[in-house]
Amino acid sequence: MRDLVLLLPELVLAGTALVLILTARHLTRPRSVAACVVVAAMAAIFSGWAFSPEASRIGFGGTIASDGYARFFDVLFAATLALAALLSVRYLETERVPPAEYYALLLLASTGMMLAASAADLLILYLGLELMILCAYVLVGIAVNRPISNEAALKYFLLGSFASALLLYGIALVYGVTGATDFAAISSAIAERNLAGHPLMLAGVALMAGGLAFKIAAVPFHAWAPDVYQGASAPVAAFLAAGSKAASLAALVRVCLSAFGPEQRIWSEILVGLAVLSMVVGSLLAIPQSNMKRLLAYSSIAHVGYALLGLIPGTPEGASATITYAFIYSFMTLGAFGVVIGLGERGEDLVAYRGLAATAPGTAALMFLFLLSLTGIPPTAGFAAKFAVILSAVRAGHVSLAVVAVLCSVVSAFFYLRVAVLMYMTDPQGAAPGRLPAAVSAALAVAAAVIIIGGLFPDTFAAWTVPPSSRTMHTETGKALIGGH
Amino acid sequence: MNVEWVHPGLLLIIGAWLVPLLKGRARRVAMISLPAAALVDCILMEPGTHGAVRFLGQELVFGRVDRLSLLFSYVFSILALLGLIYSLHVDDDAQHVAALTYAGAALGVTFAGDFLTLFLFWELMALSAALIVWLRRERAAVAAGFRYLLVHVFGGLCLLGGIVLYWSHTGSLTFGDMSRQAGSAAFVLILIAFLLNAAVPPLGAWLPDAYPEATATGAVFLTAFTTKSAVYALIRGFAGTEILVWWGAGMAVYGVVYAVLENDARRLLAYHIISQVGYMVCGVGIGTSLALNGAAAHAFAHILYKALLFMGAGAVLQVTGLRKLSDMGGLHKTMPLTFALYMVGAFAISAVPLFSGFVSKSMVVSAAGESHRAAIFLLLTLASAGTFLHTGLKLPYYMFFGKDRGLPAREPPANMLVAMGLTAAACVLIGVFPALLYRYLPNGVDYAPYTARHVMATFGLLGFTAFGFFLLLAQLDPESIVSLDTDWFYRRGASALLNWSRGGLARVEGFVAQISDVVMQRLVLDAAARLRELDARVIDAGAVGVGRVTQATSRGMSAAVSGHAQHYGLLMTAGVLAAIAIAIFGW
Amino acid sequence: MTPTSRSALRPARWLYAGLAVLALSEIAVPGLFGRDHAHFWFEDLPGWGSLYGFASCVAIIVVSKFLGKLWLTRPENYYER
Amino acid sequence: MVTTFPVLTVMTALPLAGAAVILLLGDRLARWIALATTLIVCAVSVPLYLDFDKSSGALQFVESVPWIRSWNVVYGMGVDGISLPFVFLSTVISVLCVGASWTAVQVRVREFYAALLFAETAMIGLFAATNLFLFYVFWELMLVPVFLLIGVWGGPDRIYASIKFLLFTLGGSVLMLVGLIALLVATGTLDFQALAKTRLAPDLQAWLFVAFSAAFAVKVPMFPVHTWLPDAHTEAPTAGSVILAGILLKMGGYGLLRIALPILPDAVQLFHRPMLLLSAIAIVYGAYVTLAQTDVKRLIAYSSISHMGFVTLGIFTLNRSGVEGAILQMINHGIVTGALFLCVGMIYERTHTRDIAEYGGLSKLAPVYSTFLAVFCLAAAGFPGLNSFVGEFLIISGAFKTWLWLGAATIWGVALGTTYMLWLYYRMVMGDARPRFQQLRLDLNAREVATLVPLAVLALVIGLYPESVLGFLRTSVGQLLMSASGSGVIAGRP
Repeated sequence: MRDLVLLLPELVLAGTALVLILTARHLTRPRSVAACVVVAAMAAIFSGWAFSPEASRIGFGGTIASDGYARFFDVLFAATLALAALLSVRYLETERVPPAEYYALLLLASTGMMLAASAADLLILYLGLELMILCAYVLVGIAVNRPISNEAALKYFLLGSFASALLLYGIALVYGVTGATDFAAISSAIAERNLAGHPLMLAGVALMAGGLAFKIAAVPFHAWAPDVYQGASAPVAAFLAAGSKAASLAALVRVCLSAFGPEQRIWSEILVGLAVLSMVVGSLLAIPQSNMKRLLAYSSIAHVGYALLGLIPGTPEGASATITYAFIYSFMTLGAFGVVIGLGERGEDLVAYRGLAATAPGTAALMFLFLLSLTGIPPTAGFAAKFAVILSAVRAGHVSLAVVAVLCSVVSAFFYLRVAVLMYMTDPQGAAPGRLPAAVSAALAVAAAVIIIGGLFPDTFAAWTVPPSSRTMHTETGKALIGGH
Repeated sequence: MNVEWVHPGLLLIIGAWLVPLLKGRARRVAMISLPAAALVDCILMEPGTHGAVRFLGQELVFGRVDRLSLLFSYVFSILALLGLIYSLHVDDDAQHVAALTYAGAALGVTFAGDFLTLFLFWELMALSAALIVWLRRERAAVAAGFRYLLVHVFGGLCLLGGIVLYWSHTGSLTFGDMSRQAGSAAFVLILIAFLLNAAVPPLGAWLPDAYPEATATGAVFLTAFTTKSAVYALIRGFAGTEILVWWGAGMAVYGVVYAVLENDARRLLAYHIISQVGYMVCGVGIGTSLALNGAAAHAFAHILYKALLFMGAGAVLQVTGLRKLSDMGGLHKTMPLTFALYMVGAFAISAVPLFSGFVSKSMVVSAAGESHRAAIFLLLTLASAGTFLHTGLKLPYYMFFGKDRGLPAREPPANMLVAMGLTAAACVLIGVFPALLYRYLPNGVDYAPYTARHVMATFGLLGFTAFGFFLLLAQLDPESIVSLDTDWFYRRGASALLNWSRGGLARVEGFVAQISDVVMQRLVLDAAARLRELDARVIDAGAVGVGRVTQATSRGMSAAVSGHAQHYGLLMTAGVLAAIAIAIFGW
Repeated sequence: MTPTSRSALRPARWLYAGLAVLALSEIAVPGLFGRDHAHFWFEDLPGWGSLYGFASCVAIIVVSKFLGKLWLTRPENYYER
Repeated sequence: MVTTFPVLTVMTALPLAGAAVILLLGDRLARWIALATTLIVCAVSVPLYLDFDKSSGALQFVESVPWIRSWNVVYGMGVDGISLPFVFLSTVISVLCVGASWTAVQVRVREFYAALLFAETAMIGLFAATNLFLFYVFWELMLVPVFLLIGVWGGPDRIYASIKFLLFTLGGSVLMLVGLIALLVATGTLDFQALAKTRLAPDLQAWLFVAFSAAFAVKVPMFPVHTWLPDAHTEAPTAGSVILAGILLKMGGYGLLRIALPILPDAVQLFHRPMLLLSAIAIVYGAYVTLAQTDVKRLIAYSSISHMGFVTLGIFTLNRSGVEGAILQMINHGIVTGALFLCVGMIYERTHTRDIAEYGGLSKLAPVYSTFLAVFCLAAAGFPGLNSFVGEFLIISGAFKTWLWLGAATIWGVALGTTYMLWLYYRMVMGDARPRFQQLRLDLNAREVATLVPLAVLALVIGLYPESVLGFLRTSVGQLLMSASGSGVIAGRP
């Protein structure tokens, strides 16, 4: 029973979702619904910090871990949820989407994310991710009368289920070899019965890596992202880009460190491949884009590459660098999408940004800030995050990776700043955009604040971004990693 | 620098800025009193070292006062005075400022005790001289001034390079006898710089190129300072450098030869500056105390009579606006005074006894004799015959006599005549009482110019030169031509260099820019385009085939299936396979 | 002065006379007032100055005119072209 | 010597505050606020020069606050003899930039002055930073305002120029980022002094040198990577060009002095010959290309390449006179080239042409202007008595001490330099006036004179009394060369 405390944030969100669904027909005004979703998110954060035990522990028969790691992601997802909720208001009003269902789906997806982040067992992990992605399918296609989003939803669904199948198959293999699904048992089993080299084991790791790589949209599992982001409505795209990516990264990190610690050499080799491909392909493909959402999609692909840099060495500080990156990135991309949403329909086309600095200086300045952060120019949080991951890569001796990363960031500078050029150095076209809706500007303000604070004082979040609790890592690798502190 | 010692050069340079501030009489008073004050300052100056300041950890000496520098400072300030009297009527402040700065810079060079100070005033001199040429404000003058400046910039850089080398070798900047460095790069560079300013051929073509382009009054200053300060520097640093003996003698003849061909009055005189400086350079080269005295004395005398000659030619230019001998003639009726005063100068330069040139030039010649250099002796004597031939006979003949063109001319303004009169007086005075000059010479003098043989030989020389002149008069009719000189190299060569750098290097530059563009953009952008192609074509095309098969099997769900999704699926499969491969084989 | 100025200045008798006097006196005078030492033997040649003066005058004119014709002189607008 | 009053931080922060105020208050007051801010910064900086202890080579006015514990980075400010002149230059240049833009900037005024002040913050911060992290932060920070200055208020081809500038410099500086991180990994600290004390493994030094000098070479700019500069200078507005020439280029040279020499001495020994060669090429090549220019601004831009060649050459001669000359020359170049760009901007405002061929005879129409131009052209040509002469003199003597042919190259460079400068002056000012300029009021007004006078005075003062700058340098340079000669404990490899 007292294990329930560990799930308090999840429960809060799920509960709110149920209430919304039950009272759906009465709730028609998006604003109010959004408001209560935000409240729920706050409550979730509060409960997460207030009631969970200080020491990290495992509950529900070793399936749910409640450690600083999980708590950190609870906060992140709650915040993502809140921001997404705020960003969605105008969209719901214009598109006439039933708000209750929409927000319920958002809530459930966030619940899934939290589950995935705090899972200490492959099955819970899978469940969490599935819950998240199922809601995501619907969210992408929720505008029933827009063919493009239906197409996107279907595409997402097909590929997503393929990926889930891969993940599941990987889990099955691992279970078959080790006879366990919870991380601690797996790692100890690998260590004691030294299964590290067992072919099926390796295949399992590879399959799971593939499955998770799809969810974080790493090349070559990326192809869905552009189409889906373009097809989905901007708020949903933002939610996916920030939340689902972060959640999958959280899962990936925990699996790699807790469960497959002994396999570190293998998965870091795979991750190197993914990282390099993602950075290069993502950056290069973003250049020719003329649609803002596609551009941000490719940039998200590239950023996954950077984030993975931290995980590759498999060290705790590397892991915390990665999750810091996930955290910062969520806010950067939410901010960028926020501006897109703020500009309304036309905001999706690059042309809309011509001369924006003249017509809407404030919006332009915010966008410029987000773009700089995405590029990684100090003193924005984007720089701090990038610095951390590259630092851990160099620590592990992957200097060449670091060089690739910074060169890619130069390439990315080109397409990010092309937007800046449009905004500041060209003459406006068409009518000036209206003022930003209050909800959107609130969201943007939060994102901007995080980016500036995180840039000026990178240590701010260091206290929270702890790697997954090393209690589960009682293998020699684990000890080695602890020694690494 | 200390208070009780006032640098006459700075006095002029700074005082020069009074001129534009004042008007009318006050301005004229200032123009006279400034150089007068400088002169008095020089006369009252007692030998020693003054005005030492520290700079770059080096001791800079602005006032190294000894007999040599005093002698030159006297004549420089005297000429500044005369020149300003001569140009009193000119109503162009800029010219006066430039002239005063120029004179001041020359004085600065004279008193410079170290190379940095020397270099400072050296460059200032070049600049103000160029300014004087420019201030005639005609296209030809501006161009000539620019050429003048470039040549002297080159000379200045040789000097700078020499100084830097000298500094880094000896660790000192003191400007003294260079013979210990003889043969080193520093020695050569500095010598080249000095010779360039002394207008030693082949480095001397700038002089006849630029001086005739200056204003009537400006030219007077130009004749005095640049070359003579170079002579001063040579005496100071390079006494007894053998090569200078021959170079000087050759120079003396060179000037004479070119003077034959010259048609422009002032250019002819300019070539005679080269010829006369040749005597001094030669004297420096011989290096005996008599020779050095001779060089110094000749410089002193030369400044005066050459100025006088240029004043005369300037006066003619002033009233007739003519510069070519072929256009002149018969002016002795309309400008008798000018003619008379000019002839004084002509006699002086041709070393007619009782004129200043005689007492100074013969010192150098006899120094050559005393050191038993027959060839030099003959060359110098020949040159002096040639000097008389042109400045004493040819030029006055065609200018004041010759074919009367009935030019509307009158005497020049009074101040010009006054200046010329004073200068002429000085020439005669020195000629009659050589002691006046001799007692200021750097080394003790016991030399008697007026020996019977010498006087008679000179008269014979000049007389029969005149004879030859009248015999060959037909040959000498001036023609409208220019004569090639080494200035060809930069007057023609400079444009070549510019064209070259405009053409060739621009292309190289463009190429480098291209490369960087390629790296910065082509590479990135094209690669991006390629990859987009790849993403669209290869994966598409590869998947289309498989897609067909799938379509055939699953028509039912075809509505839900978009080709792309399958392609993505294939891509993912490939990824997974790759991952498995890495896992298995990586182990 | 009339256009025939040159003829008026053409070496007339009195000029020849003057020159002769010059030459003679140059030979004579040093003899009369004691001889100051000469640097070179040729200085003791009778009428040395006059001879050398005439020689060098002719030499200069001929040589430089020859050089001029041969190489040095160019039409006046040479550099403007 | 530690002051209780954090003067450097205040100097760095003030412009930011000013920028914020400007953005709030809008266009009307913008330029006045900007002027006030820059002047106040100058005023605040005065004690820096008064209380500076020339006899000590240590950092002074040090401020140190823990900042990022996880990377062992502190927020450290402080100046020594090398950085102080640059701080001074930055403050002065900023004031003049405001003066130069007074009427020239008509659109988006407040953004312009905000960017200008933002840039000033970056400059001062960069030169006052005492650790590599902070240095890098300000280094990158500098990109943004300059990028905007060029791209928003620049000439017709401004977008191309700004992007080119950005990609070039970013491409260089990201390598520096990797090098920085490698340093952090290898030594565990980024503090300049601590780094100077530790001796790194030679091969690591070599790699780091490559990474860092990539960044610095682009900024200086050295020979093969200089092509961004002409475009940037030409397209930028006057103030932008002045900042580029006055400060931005100096950041590269300053970096070499701060990082390459003391921290990577072995690598410097290894690479200094190629660097000397590149510098010599830059000097001569740059001068030739300059000679071929027909656009005033482009001409001055290319001349900077040649002049900065002297700077890098001086630095890599690794002897006292060379390095002192290099630092002095950076200051001089900042003053003189800045002034030249101001002059060009002022005449361009009136004639709207940068084609030299269309100028001529300004001496009659604009005597005052011609006088100033003469002073600065002569200064740029290294005329004795003006500032550049001293710097060039020191550098040349340093070069002669290293290699004879190097000295020859420098002399040749000076010759060409004097030529193109005087030729420029000749073509613009001499000759007869162009008819189409007759009715224009070409000569300078009081504000412009007031903008130019300080620079002229500086040129004269430094030229006649170089101790005024060298006095600050001497001790620090001595220390620098000592550590560059290589001494310290071997630190662990990465």
